[in-house]
Amino acid sequence: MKLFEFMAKELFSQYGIPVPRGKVVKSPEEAAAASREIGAVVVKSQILSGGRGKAGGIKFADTPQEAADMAQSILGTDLKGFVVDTLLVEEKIKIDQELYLAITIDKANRSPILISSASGGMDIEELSEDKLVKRNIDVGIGLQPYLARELARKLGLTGGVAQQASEIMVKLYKLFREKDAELVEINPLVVSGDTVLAADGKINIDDEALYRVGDSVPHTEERTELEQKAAALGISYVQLDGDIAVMANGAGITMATLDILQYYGGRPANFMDAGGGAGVEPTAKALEILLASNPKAILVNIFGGITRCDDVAKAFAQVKQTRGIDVPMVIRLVGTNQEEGVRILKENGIDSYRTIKEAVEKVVEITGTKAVE
Amino acid sequence: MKLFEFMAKELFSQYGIPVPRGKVVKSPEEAAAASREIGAVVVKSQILSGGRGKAGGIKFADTPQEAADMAQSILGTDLKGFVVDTLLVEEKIKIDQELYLAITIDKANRSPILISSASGGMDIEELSEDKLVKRNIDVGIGLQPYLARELARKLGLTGGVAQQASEIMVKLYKLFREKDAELVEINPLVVSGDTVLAADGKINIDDEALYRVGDSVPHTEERTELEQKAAALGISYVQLDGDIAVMANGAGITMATLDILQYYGGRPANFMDAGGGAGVEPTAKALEILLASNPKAILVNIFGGITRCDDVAKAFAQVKQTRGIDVPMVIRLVGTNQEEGVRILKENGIDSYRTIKEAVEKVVEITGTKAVE
Amino acid sequence: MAIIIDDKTRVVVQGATGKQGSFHLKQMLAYGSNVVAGTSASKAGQSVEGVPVYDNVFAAAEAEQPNASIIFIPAQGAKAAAFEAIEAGIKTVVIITEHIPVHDAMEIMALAEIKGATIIGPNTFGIISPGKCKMGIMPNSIYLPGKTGIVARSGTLSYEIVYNLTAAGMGQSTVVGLGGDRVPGLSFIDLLQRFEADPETENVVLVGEIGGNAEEEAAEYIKTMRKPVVAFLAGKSAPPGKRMGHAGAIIERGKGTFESKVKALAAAGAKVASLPWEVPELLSGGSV
Amino acid sequence: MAIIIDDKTRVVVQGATGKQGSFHLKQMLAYGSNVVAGTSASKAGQSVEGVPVYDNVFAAAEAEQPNASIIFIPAQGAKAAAFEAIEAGIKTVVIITEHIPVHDAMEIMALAEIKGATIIGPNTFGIISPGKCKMGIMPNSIYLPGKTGIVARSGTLSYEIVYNLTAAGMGQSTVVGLGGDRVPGLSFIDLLQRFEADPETENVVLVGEIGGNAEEEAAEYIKTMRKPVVAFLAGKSAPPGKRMGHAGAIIERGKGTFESKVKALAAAGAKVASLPWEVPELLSGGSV
Repeated sequence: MKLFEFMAKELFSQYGIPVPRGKVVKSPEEAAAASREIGAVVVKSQILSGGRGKAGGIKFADTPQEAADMAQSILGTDLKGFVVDTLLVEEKIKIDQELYLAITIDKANRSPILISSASGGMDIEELSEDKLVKRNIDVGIGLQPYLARELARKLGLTGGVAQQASEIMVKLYKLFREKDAELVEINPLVVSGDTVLAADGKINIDDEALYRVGDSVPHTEERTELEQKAAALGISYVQLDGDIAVMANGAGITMATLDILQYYGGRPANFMDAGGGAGVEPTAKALEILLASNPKAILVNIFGGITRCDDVAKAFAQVKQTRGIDVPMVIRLVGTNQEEGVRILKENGIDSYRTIKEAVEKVVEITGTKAVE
Repeated sequence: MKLFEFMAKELFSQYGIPVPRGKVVKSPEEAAAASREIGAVVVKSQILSGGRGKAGGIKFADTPQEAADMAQSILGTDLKGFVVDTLLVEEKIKIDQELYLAITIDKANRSPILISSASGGMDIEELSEDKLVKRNIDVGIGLQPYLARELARKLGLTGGVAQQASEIMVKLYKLFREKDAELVEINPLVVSGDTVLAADGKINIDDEALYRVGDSVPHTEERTELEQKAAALGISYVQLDGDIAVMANGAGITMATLDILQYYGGRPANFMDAGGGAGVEPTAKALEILLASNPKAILVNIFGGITRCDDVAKAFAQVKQTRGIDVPMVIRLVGTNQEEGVRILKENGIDSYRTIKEAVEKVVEITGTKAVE
Repeated sequence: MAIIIDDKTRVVVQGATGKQGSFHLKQMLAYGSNVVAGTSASKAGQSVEGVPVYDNVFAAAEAEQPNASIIFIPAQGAKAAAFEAIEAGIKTVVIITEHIPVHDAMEIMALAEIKGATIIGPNTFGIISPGKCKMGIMPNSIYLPGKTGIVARSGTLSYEIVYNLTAAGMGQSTVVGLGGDRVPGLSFIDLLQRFEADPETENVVLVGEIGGNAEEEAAEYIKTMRKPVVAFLAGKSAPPGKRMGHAGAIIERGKGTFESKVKALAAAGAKVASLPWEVPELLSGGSV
Repeated sequence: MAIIIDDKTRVVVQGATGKQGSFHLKQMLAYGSNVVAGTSASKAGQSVEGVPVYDNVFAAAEAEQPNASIIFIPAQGAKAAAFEAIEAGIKTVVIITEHIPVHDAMEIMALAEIKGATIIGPNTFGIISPGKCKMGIMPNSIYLPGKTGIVARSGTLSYEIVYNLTAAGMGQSTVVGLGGDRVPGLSFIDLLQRFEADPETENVVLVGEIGGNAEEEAAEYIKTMRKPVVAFLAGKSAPPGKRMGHAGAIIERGKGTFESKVKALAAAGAKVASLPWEVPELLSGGSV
């Protein structure tokens, strides 16, 4: 779950990481009032995406009137696919140096990694490796102050600035660990005179950990309603622009099913990973989500492992009996309890195939798409 | 630093470990009042020593009048060298089983060790090994609930009692770690009906950690005034019953010096380890402590390492010049900056020796004790 | 031979009395795995399909000397379950559980490294050495003992590959699921090294997918391998994924796309299949 | 040879600019130790006796490749200093600091075990391989290169023994102080094993004292040793110490007294000296 910049900064403040003075506003009037209190400000659109500056979502204002005008010009606009309804109005700070500081998960090393640079700001990912200071953190030891001081030294910082930067690293690591974050990022971390502060911030919280940190962090939602409905069922669902609805169980097989369908000339209407081990009811509901999107046909590819073929078959039979299924369905069904599943489908007048090749060829034929071969 | 039983129980309560209802009282009247509130009680003397029960420091009372009588009979008495001025008046609990539970430091394994037994109560140290459940705790992992449940199972506990006992283990470990304890001990840990509670408790806090946990634990003092004065100087000092005052630097060499003195027929008046690296002022103060005990002679054995011989010599010269030294002093002085030290002593009319054998023979001769050889 | 598990493996099932645990315990027994114990905090003393259930892994270890554990404990308790297995001295731990918080996974991996334990998963279908031992949730029917080692990120996709191999009469030495989570216990390289060293394995199939740079790293090792490697990758048609801030971009450095992976693997000498059913032909030395 | 440190040891001094640190840095240099770096959070860039001072051990390690560290940091910062040395890859860490909380010591030892580092101390006089390297606070003048290994719990008492050995013309291979704290990094056995394996060491002196059961445990190992061991123990005349609750009694089980230790060591074949100056005679094969 991504947090808005203003939420990230609230968490930074909680952990003692300095941020500029600022106010969250939703109208030009509030923006003007904030500017009256703060002085010269920067007006920043709050969206769950980077690249706001280049897209015109960050503007400067020296007076309350200018702040209101800038707010007016941003609010309600579409930025990178998000409609702006919230702004952060912040004091304009003098920037002497822009640093970059992030902690995320290094999958290869299976541990947290701190990434920092003395050349922060825009286009950070274009930096060459020698401009970066990277260090894996041992979760058993944590990021100790001595290591943070060493990293600050490697960034070329000295004196009070080095001390503040190293303290911010330690606090950011604490936040990262305690809030189950996948990413905490400060870009830029600004040196302004003799103080160091977080001028922008990104935090992603691990969705799987929301059950334990959810009450202590603000919440955001960037999924569509249908995606949320699917997620509530434990299903990964992403809308695509084709006409053949696809369901499979497992991220890899779902991707491969889309690949094969496309290879044979079909156009998938969605990505739906019904997950492993879904029982009768969740599978029935997943099928209803597919039907709700009005596809030309439905392609189902189930290789039963933790998912049992008989459960899947029962779900399809149930939906057919209660709601009715008015589009062609092509089902590939093998694996755990396969015989029982095939029998149940047959009893309900649904044919099934043993290979994905047969199933894909069939669905492409039904929908009238020309096959490649 | 040892804590009184009532203090240990306050900490147990803070950590969610159940204890009997009780009141700390200092007079028969307060004891009667506590009994009126609680009912049948046990009146327990609060001293920094075990074995109170056998020594008559624990008595039962069914009525407030009895409680007052019992308090009267214990208060002011001398128990194991301590004058009783505080009592804990506690509800009398039904005892179905007495367990033993302690966590301390296993020097050999360099880690915490949990020791427990289903046969708690008196004479626990007489138990055979097969009656004990012992387990070293990995400080990196801590005492996890699953391990505590396994230990409860090994004690032969089942059901709710096993569950409560395992939770108490986890809480006791947390207390042990967070309060820098050297020992936390519950004996007995009582099974009373379907509940488990700590009927008695001992906690020793690491003196070296008082700087960081001192504010969060109650304080006690069991040293004499002279010992406290010495401790404030970083000096280990224990009064003995002989007439030759001894100072050395290092616990081992001090012990060995006493051994040798005794071997040659001398009787040490004290154990004084002046520590490593003491400078001029602390050494002078240590010497003044020795002089204050009015010995027949003073034996000093300094092998300079982190302690510098010149510092020691300066200290002795200073005391001789300012306060005067009216008893014979025999000094053995070798090691770091030895030549300078010997020179300073000589300038101040103090002879020094290069071997402990010579020094001990000399001091024994002076004090008129007959040597063994 | 085979890698990691074989007919000497003694399995303890953590969470043996739950719905998934008891179902798959039965399936593993049916496959012939030597399941010697189960654990359940509330149902110790019972048995599941004749397998005795103990309070915890310590008790099971004392009574039955298992040397491998498979975990069917829900996500909130999975870290403790893995710690328990490791602290009880189990050296191979298969974590089926999905939705484990990634910080828990990092802690599990850190402890496993300290204690010298091998973690398979989390969110894996498990591991199977056909004809010898199965620890996982894969269907029993599709495997055939043989000479091909398979390592996959995704479960069901590996079944698809195995299904095609078995249909072509090509058996498997060991099939391992790395697990679909962000921090798995083993990498492609860890498994490729074991397969390269295993006398019973003649060739290897790597089943990967887009995202991360594990396949690119594997390619570096494949360059040094004696045994042939065939790869299949999923995700060619997927829209670009969401990236994890600048930090993610810095770590991936442009790797992670379908094209990047195919290129790296092909350059390393691996044959890359376009469709799952092409894998047997490529393994046989043919082309498609 | 010699054990743990020798003429290839490159020493970094943590806390090199403090009173004790700078004094002993100078003494170590004077002895001929190869002190390559010092650390100081506030005085990096300076030098002490010509030895460059760095911000921390990481920086020192990068510039000077030390392989051993000696810590003169006050107790409140000593755990962090030891962690820093270990995390920076130093494999031999000598902790001179006394008054370190025992929980900190346990954490240091746990990390050292994980990372494969050897800790000498805390509260030790250090270690010296005469003529090769000294890392510690012992006086420079009393040691003589030779064939006797010495391991001691107490510093000054070891000087006494060494003084007598050197006076008798008997040199030392390595002299090690375990440290006087409750949780030392090494045990008598750890050192006896190293001395037994060291070709340069011909015999060993164990300098123990009352309390704990380390000497009794050492006796078990001495039974298996090829090289002769002479022991000296302090504390014969000491009043009985205060015991640490029942738990302490359970752990010690009656061990820890002077008599128990003498009995165990004598039974294991060690000669036990009654007075420090008897040690050379006993080492020479004589009796007293």
